[in-house]
Amino acid sequence: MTIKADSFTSSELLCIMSARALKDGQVVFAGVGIPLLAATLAQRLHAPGLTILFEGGTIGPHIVPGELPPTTNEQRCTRKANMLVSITEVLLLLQRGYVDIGFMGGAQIDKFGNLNSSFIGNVENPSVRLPGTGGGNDIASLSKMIVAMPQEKRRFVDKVDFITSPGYLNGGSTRKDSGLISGGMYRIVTDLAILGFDENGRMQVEALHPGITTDQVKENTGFELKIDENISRTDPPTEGELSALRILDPDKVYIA
Amino acid sequence: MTIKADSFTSSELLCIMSARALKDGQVVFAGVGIPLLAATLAQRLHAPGLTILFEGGTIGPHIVPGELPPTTNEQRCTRKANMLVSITEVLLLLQRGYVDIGFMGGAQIDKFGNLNSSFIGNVENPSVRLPGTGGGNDIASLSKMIVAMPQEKRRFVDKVDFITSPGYLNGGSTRKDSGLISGGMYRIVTDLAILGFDENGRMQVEALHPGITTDQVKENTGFELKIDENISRTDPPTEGELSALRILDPDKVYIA
Amino acid sequence: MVLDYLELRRRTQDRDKSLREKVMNLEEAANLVSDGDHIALGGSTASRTSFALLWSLIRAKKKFLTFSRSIVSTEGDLIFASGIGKEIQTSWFSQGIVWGVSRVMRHFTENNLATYKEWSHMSMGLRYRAGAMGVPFMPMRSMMGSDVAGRLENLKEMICPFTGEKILLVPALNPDVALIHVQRCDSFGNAQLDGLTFMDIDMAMAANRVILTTERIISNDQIRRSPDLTKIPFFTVDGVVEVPYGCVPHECYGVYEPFFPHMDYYAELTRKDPMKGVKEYLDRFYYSPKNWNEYLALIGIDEIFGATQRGRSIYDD
Amino acid sequence: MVLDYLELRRRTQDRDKSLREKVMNLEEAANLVSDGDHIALGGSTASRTSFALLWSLIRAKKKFLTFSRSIVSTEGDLIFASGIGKEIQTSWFSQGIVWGVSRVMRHFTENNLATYKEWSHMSMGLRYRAGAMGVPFMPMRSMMGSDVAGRLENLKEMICPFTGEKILLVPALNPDVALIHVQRCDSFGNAQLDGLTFMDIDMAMAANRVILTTERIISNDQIRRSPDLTKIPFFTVDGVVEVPYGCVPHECYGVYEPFFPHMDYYAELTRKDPMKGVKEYLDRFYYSPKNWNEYLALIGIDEIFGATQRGRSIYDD
Repeated sequence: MTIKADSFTSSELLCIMSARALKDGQVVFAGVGIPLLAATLAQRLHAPGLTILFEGGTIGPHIVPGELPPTTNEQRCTRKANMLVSITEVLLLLQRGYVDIGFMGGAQIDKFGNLNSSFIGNVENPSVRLPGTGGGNDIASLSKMIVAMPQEKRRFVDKVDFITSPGYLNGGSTRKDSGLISGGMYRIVTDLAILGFDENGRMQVEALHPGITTDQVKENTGFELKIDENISRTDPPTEGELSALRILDPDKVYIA
Repeated sequence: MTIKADSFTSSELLCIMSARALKDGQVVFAGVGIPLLAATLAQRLHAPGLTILFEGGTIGPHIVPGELPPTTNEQRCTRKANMLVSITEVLLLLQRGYVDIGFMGGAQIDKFGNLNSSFIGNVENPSVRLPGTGGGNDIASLSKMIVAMPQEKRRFVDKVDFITSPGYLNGGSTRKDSGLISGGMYRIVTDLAILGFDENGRMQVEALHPGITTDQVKENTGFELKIDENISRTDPPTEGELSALRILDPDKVYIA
Repeated sequence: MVLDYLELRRRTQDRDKSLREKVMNLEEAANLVSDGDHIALGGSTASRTSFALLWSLIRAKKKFLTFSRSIVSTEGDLIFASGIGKEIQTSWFSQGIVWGVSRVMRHFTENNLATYKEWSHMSMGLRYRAGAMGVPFMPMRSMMGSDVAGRLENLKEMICPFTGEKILLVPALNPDVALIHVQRCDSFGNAQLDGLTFMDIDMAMAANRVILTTERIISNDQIRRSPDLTKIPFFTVDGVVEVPYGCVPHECYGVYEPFFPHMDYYAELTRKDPMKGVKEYLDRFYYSPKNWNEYLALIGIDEIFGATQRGRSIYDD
Repeated sequence: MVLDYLELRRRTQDRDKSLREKVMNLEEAANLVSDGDHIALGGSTASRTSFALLWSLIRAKKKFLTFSRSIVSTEGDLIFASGIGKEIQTSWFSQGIVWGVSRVMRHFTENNLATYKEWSHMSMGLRYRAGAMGVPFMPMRSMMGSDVAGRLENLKEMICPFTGEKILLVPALNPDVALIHVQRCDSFGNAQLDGLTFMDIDMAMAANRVILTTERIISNDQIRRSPDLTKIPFFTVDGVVEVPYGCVPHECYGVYEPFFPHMDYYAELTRKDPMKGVKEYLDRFYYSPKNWNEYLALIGIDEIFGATQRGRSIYDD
């Protein structure tokens, strides 16, 4: 049976919907937070053969429920791993082409899928200095990307204040022309919908989550968003997904 | 007491004379054969703190007497080593500048200290195809060099058939101009003399071994060699040096 | 600024690379650092941070230091707040995602009181690697087209002569000093590292001086019995300091996990009034303790036992 | 020839990188190699040569293979003499200095029957490394001005945009297949290597297919208990063959030393009439044995015990 949409948090919805986007046998480079949790969830559910990479240098671990690492650089990330390498080596796997999916969260995104996690406002005199790119820039430059983030007007803007992690830049061929000839944004998973990109690298809606209206999506987006009339809908989270997720994060470190 | 010059082989003389050229506390990159043996001898005598590097990836080993490795890529090279790294990493130590002395043997050398271990005769149609450079080219390109080899007319030629490991190329600034701005030939140790190089990178005699005449040196050199009138002389091998050497190579693998 | 090759060689040539004793205390180690040095910090975020040495640099009132690291956590707040450094080059800067954005980092950067130069994570690693290899740059394929690259003055693009592809060249980084904490090393500086090595190996090879803090000093005989476990060679090392719990409140792989309650306390302390909070923190934990053990005692035995129990558990699987 | 980046990515993308069983026998492993492939051989000179696989490639009568390796020993003679390959790229080629110059190598190269392309040792390593890193070249500072560089068509010089220094760029090498022998790996291909690793790690990361021969297959649980000992990750590996004594007559670090009497025998056999000698050797040791164990039996139990005793002794210190 499926359960009511008010019986899970939007973070739980984000985790479950993005976990579904991962396929068994893939190599996924997962950032800290929702991506780490969602990749681990996929591993517990439909993708037991999923190989997770963490920026700290971990290849193929099994995260222990209730012991979620606060960063991707701690020993908790390495539990039952197949191999540990240096940070540079694990990032080079992206460049060498061994990574099927790059998976990260986002603070601010624009219509071409560019991500900003560096500055809010003017760069020289910002209203907020954010932590920065970490591996985000490298992951987004070199791999097929899934981004999980809540959909809000202030986060989904026409143009980001600063391109920390490249999407399709100014659209069209601008990404390729800049030298980024591989990878690119594939899916943006939000608490409202699954978003994709058209041939010009412009964001569009692929599917709406249960009970979400097209208006809700538009209201929470800072730019015009293409939505097909008969847009498809995602299946609601199942009890199995929710219980598996809550076992992984009993302290609600990431799914609060 | 010192002993008669006929009581040791020319290989033993080569080992002892080149071992003396190594100083305690240095990092020496030693090739297989005489260099490996001479560096180990220096370690046993006046340079206990000598750090030996082998091309196979060994840092700071203690070779076991009577177990001399036939190449620098075997476990015998790693006995009591401080660290093992990849071949590429150990060669990169030369480029990074951690090596004080590069030390190798030679098949053919010319008046500018260029070494040939690739072709005898015409390159396209050689009379002999030799094994090649190994790390020789990298060592000679990047470090201050000591070469140990027997002095014979056919080995000491005006111009080598092929520059496998660069000395001063055509002399003067030609080495620097080619892009090799560091390192260079320092000493050539033979069974007759210790040779060095003048400011133009041309070979000259620094000292003669006991009982060797300037004519003997000239007769065994294929080009004109500067020899000072009152040239200094090396001290003959001591019993201590010879016995230490023979303990290291009882089967005469390298000192036959 | 890339060191010209002959200068890099000269600095390396001048070092005493002999196999020699290098054991010293924290104060002596701090004296190996000069005002104005570029210091690379080993570890990443809350792992294997050489906190004991940073602590002694802050107590020694060093000045005009530049720091670089893979990812910077609370140590960055303390570098800025203590005044020992005004520039940090890294890829990410805050205590950790679960604690939100560092208010102290924000105060210094948003008011232009200090500089946080942002590089992509891989580009930081490749800068150390180029330095470790003795080449002036490394080629790479990320960062192009982004504003991260646009804001850095010291990058070059080239067309690959082999493939005709656009390639980005990042400049070599040869730090004056690298501060690295390890689980074990001998008195000469041969170091064994367990678990995640981060960028420490390249950092050690690239730096012109290396200071190791270590949980334990083991014999050179033990090192020579398994030379394939040595990750940092003695001749790159200038100082060895035995400091158990030298990364507190951060993690040392297999020995102790991060001191989470203390990190929560720090985050809370600096949330409302960052500058007042961080000053209070420095006074209490950096300036008043007589020595490192007193610092540990202030953090408390409960936290030490808790973090240690969690730390060792990695080997229980 | 440097692979263009999109082609390199496509080949890697097409591979099955899932965690799966890959255990097979020598014949099946040989089928993973196609005529015309570029094959990189792990190990160096007389150490960790993947002889069992080479043996099966020769018995399978492969054709038009190109080989590359750090340093090539007798396996190079057998590659040329068996006719499976006509080009070898390496830095040094002969059985070993104590056995003199290989007469077989001389016969093939001096008569232009086969090609030995000579690269400096470091340049071979950096070519594999560039391939492993997914960049089209590596910068380096040696080889310039020498005839070794002069004879290679695929090198580029550049002026460093950071320092103005002359730098040599060597082209990336991404072999079609890498053949690597290890002491231990699991059935997925996670490999642990003891002692000297030579260029094997970069080779495995650079290659588009990797075939491991191993002294022992261990459980994945054992791998996961000490992941920091894994040197080659499973997703680079396409085949795992358990072959005890798979490097004979060469060395496998810590397990057996080179089979010196056999190597003396080979040198003597090929001294007077190289072609007659090497043909006799191939007939006797490569074409007549029913299987690898029969090959080992031909070499003899005395040699096996002797080499094993010497091999293990490394751990007696």
